[in-house]
Amino acid sequence: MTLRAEMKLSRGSFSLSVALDVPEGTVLAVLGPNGSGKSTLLGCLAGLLVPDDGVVTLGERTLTRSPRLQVQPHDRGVGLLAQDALLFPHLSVVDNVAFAPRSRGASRAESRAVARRWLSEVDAAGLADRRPAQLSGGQAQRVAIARALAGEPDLLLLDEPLAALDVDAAPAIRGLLRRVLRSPGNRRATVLVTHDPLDALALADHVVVLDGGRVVERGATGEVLSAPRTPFTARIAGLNLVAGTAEEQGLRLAGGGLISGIPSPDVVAGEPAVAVFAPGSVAVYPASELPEGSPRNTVAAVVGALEPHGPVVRLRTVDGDGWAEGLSADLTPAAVAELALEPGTPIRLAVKATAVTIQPAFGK
Amino acid sequence: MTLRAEMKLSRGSFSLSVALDVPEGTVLAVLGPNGSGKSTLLGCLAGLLVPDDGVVTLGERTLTRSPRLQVQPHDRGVGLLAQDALLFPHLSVVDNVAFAPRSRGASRAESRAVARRWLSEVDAAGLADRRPAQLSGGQAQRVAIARALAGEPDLLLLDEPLAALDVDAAPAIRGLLRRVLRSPGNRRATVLVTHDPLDALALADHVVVLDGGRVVERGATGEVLSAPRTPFTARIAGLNLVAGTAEEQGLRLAGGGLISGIPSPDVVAGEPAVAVFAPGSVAVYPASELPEGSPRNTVAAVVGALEPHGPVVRLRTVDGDGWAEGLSADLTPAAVAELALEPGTPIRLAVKATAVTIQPAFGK
Amino acid sequence: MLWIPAGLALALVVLPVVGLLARTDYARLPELLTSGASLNALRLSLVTAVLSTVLCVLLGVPLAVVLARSRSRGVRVLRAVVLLPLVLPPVVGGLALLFLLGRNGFLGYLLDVTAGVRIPFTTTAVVIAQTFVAMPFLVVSLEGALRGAGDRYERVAATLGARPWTVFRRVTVPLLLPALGSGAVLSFARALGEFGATITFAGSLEGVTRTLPLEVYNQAEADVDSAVALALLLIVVAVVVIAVARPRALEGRP
Amino acid sequence: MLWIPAGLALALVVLPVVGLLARTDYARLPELLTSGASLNALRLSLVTAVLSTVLCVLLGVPLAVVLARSRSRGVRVLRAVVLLPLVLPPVVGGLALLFLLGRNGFLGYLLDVTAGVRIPFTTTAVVIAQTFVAMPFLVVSLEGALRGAGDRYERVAATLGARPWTVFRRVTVPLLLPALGSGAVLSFARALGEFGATITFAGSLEGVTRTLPLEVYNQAEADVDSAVALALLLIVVAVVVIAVARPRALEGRP
Amino acid sequence: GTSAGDGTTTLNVFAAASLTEAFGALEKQFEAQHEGVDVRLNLAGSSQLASQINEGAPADVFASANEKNMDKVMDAGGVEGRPQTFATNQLTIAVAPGNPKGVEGFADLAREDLTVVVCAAQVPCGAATEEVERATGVTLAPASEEQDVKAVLNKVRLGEADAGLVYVTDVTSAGDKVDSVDFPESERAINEYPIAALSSAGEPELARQFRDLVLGEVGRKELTRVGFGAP
Ligand SMILES: Nc1ncnc2c1ncn2[C@@H]1O[C@H](COP(=O)(O)OP(=O)(O)OP(=O)(O)O)[C@@H](O)[C@H]1O
Ligand SMILES: Nc1ncnc2c1ncn2[C@@H]1O[C@H](COP(=O)(O)OP(=O)(O)OP(=O)(O)O)[C@@H](O)[C@H]1O
Ligand SMILES: [Mg+2]
Ligand SMILES: [Mg+2]
Repeated sequence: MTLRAEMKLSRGSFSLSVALDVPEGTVLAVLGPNGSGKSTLLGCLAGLLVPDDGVVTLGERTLTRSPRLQVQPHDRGVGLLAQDALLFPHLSVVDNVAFAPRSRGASRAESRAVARRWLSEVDAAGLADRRPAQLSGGQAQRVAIARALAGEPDLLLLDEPLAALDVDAAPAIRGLLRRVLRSPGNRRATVLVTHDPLDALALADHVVVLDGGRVVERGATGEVLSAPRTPFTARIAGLNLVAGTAEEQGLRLAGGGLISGIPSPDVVAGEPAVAVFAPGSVAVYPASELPEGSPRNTVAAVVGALEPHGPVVRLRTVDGDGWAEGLSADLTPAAVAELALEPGTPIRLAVKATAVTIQPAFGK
Repeated sequence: MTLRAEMKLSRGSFSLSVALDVPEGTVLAVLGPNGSGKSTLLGCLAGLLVPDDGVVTLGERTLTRSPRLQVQPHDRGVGLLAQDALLFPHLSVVDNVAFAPRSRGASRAESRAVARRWLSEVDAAGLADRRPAQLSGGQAQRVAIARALAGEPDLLLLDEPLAALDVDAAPAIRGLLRRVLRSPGNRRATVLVTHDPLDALALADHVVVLDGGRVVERGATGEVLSAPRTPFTARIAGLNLVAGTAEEQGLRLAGGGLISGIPSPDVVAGEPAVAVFAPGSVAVYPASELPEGSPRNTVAAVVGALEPHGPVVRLRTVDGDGWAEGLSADLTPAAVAELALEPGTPIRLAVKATAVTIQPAFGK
Repeated sequence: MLWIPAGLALALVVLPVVGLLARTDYARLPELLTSGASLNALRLSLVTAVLSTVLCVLLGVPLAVVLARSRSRGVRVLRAVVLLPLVLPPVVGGLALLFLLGRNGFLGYLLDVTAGVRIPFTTTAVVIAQTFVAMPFLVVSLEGALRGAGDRYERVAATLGARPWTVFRRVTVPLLLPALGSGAVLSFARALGEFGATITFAGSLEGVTRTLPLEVYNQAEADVDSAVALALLLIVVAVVVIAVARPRALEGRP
Repeated sequence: MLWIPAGLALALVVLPVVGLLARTDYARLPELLTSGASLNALRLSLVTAVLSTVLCVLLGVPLAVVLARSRSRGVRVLRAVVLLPLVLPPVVGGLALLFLLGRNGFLGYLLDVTAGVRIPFTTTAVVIAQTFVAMPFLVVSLEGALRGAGDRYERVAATLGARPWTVFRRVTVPLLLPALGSGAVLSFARALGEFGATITFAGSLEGVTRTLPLEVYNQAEADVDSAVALALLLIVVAVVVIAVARPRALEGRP
Repeated sequence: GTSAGDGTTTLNVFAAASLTEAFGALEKQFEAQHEGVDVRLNLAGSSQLASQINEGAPADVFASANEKNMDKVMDAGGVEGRPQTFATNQLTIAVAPGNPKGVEGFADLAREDLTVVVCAAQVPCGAATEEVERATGVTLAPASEEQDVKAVLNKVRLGEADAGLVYVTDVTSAGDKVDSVDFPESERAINEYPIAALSSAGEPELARQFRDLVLGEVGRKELTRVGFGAP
């Protein structure tokens, strides 16, 4: 179901004014600093907040058309994972998760079965019979995720789903979300609020960046994260992304080259994928040098632009051998001086394979 | 005030059994996976949970000596930042923060003044007159931090203080905590629960790692994070740390050498500091090659050990020019094969300055 | 600090009862307990009080929820209206019921003519009178608790697709249990002790409408001591019913 | 769905009152309102009901907190004890007070001998009788709300160094305001409508102990219609006091 | 009775609720005759008043609606001298105005088509009713046995009952809202109202004077006016 929303809302001195589109089967990531209106946006979509003005449609249905029409939350087919877990304190964990299927008419046994399936997906099967008061923070968060997913909503709203999770749980849940949100038959629209660009990269087709209640940047995930146009996005993202096809040890480029890297667990060889690496991990050499060391990825390029970027200088490349086009590399000013870099200088880039991750890409 | 605790507690099927020491003026970081007992530990120290058995002393005072003595929470001089912000919904933000000073006897005006100071420290001065219900998740978290600090407790307990904060707020609050916890006159003991090794590195003198309610690893922060002995710690940490003295552009080593790096904002030139970089950012070259490129830090070393580590091989060095001793470098198996590396092979390491951060070190 | 006023409050409540116990003529208790009139009254009291408590809960809980959760202006007025039976002197309350359901009353006339049903002087009338006076206690106490608790869990339930009735049944009521327990106890106690409205609306006939408080009054006319003894019976019954039969669930989470 | 039982409940409460209004002899109201006896009774009722509500709040809130937060076994019994005045027929309650505080009562004798104070048949006695019957309403309704709300904020306050008294004053009570409002309304209403215990313990002396319900009773001896009219006065006063004077704060957060 | 600081003396008269109207008038007359005396009427059920007096209430005069409650006070030693009867009351049948159901006499009350209410046996009017039943051999099947006579009257007034056994005084005070059907057998159960000054009286002299006013010519006139019979 395609989500289309255009709305305005004032809360005290804060005002939200956004328009967005989430095509059927895709995920929109919402980034933005604290207090920029991300949760408020989700509240409006869920029907918990009533926009002062605006139209929200999901598929063929109009959910909100201010001021006359406001479909109630329970009638919207949404699932909201709010920023607080807010598990029902009087229900056991399994009944918390079974709540949505049960509300949608499943029998008690059916919905419990569904709930147990989701609980084992989030690795919380062992907690099924506990009360929420007996869970740790991260355990409660996992149960809340299961609860939001178990309803199989048409519109899924996730507010920082990976907060409070440990280093092992976070990638596991990210993988689960990827499986769920990107499964072939999936027709739902998803809006995902996150502070972590890796989540956006792993899960979202598109990104919008909010600031002060307004959209300051939007576009396909890769584009926004690799070429941020606002300082905020640049601080959280600014990654190098190179598209190609996944292979055992890295990424096969359209032109035939290979970028070595560490594949993330859910990459499938032969599928479209993307190599991700930070500008700070790109080493620059004079074009003549050909160091033969551990960095598996070396490529010739030409300096495009050099811009100061906090304490470092960010170099952007222009053309080069296939994948060197438009990459960023962070260097210290001393290195720039020593290598006598300036726009037009031919250079060679080196990136260690262990600094590159290969993520599945969303072909569109 | 030195904290000494040794306690056992059972909660359902979970049981906690820890012993720890936090000397006056120092910070202990507690790491561990979800459900490992970190919050339970803080609850026992705060007096909210009663250990089945154990002794807790703070300075000269005994806080708990099971089963007879159990000092009430309000009498312990603790300040607890719990995992949920739990701001008092009926008080304005400034009165929430003023709550602890007011409870300790300050006048209304005094405690409000204290509260406003702390609010501006966490960059929430503009929110002073709001109700908690009018805050975003990150704003509430910042206010909760201010509230916990404003009481100037003898024992400060922080449960994931940087959760829910955006990329700009997190380092700012981390800096604030560093200023507060590491100020020269500070005599309090602090226990900090976190999932982020950078927090531990930036703030803590010592680290304990919990798993299943038991301490599985403990020691000085640098040692634990650079040479983790458990898989969990290795997954979250496994950093290279080199100690020295901070300089404008990097770290001056005792032997005279310089490691270039990006100083974190609160490093003071001339003070003890530490250079931090991930094994994945260390490039390895044959000892003979001397590539002259952007990587500012190159050093000769000898391969010590090579161990598979998930998809990569972790190389550990033995001796070398000063700082190359005991570093880790992650390489792909292909690179290891190509460079014909084996224990004893002389090599040269290169680390880009932009992949190195210089953090203040805690001299003890 | 809290113990001082709490102790005073407790003393105010307990000491008079202790005084009563001290003055009771215990020799008379067995005789009273075995008299047919007392037992009839006791049975009738229990049955009607339980029935009206059930009615109060069934009708009052939804009303409390509607009052607490609605945001419209009119609700403020409704809330005051619900309080009316509280301040009505019970006898006047009984009159009001007669005006409505009596033979000449608006609804009573209708019922009599259409269905041949007459309510006054029946046990049904007792239940109605008790429900009328007891309902506000349930509604008002629940409403206070509902507002204090807020509606965050109800909102969560709505986003999970639960319609209002499901939310009410599976979230509102379970979370309200401790307050509901208190409210039910209040209305049970009020129904059990109800006197003025019952005698005015339902009359006083042994086995049909003469509940224990009415019997106590009757006894008091003849002999204060035996009335006191009978009142003690009422107290014992109430305490047993409330303290023992109150389901553990209503005690709230541990 | 909720509207059906809620509407029924409302009808049960409102219709009889409407019946009453329909049958009232309005011509008599002005005369009643200007009669000295009614005005005296009204004034006395308001003063005593407000005083006993204040007493209930001051003593009852701490008791409710102690009952709700304590984990000891004995509390279960105490909780049942607090309910006693609820089920005591008011007249017996009045007798109990008389047995305790009368000239021949245990405490009354002590007070008379040591301080020369005699309580029965004074306005003080009215306040005591009203407080005795109204207190349980406050305590029980608050206790339910307190358990429902849990003690998380109180625990947070303790970790911020607040001693129990501070926690009570600055956290427990403010969070309890909506329930406290309801509880206070309940006890005010109960005190305002109190009849049996007052007439037994304090007597019915014009200007001293004859409150409005007692005056209604007196009027009813002479003429039911004027009693009904007087009861309406009581209702109007109660609704005005409760709906208008109830501070906005007690309404709970918006 | 107590002497207040402003020179007025208070005389506390405890009187049965059924005397409200008559004693209200007598209070005014007494106050008019005695400068600086404030008569305060404590009006409640006779049994309540008796309990209060026995528990030490500051009463000067007690006027009871039956002898039993006066006896309770006397047994406790509260009465000064002997109580004296100052009024009598007897039963009558209250019916709706115009007597639509055609009630003719006591025996009619057993008719099946009538809803009849009476007083409970424990209260004076109920005791009187029982006595009449015994005397006439007629057994009533009342719909309700009310706690006091006003309740019986109200049931008839509101049309809830077709007939009720009440006192003559009640019908008098109800004016034209009910009619009464007298029956000769009521002579068998005459209710007597005793009055006494109390030994605990703070103003024994005034108490005696009030008692005498009730027993005297003035009292007789007021009591007759509201329907009481002579002793
Ligand atoms: N009820 C309210 N009344 C007034 N202002 C509010 C209210 N709720 C939220 N706000 C303000 O609206 C803004 C947006 O809040 P929102 O919760 O949407 O932020 P967010 O982007 O989710 O932030 P975070 O990352 O901290 O969760 C904030 O500045 C907040 O202070
Ligand atoms: N009241 C309780 N009864 C039983 N078990 C409990 C209770 N509270 C917590 N536990 C269990 O105790 C263990 C430790 O919980 P704790 O909250 O201390 O974990 P944590 O280390 O803080 O985890 P997280 O990182 O998720 O916050 C968990 O397994 C949890 O399920
Ligand atoms: Mg948010
Ligand atoms: Mg925790």
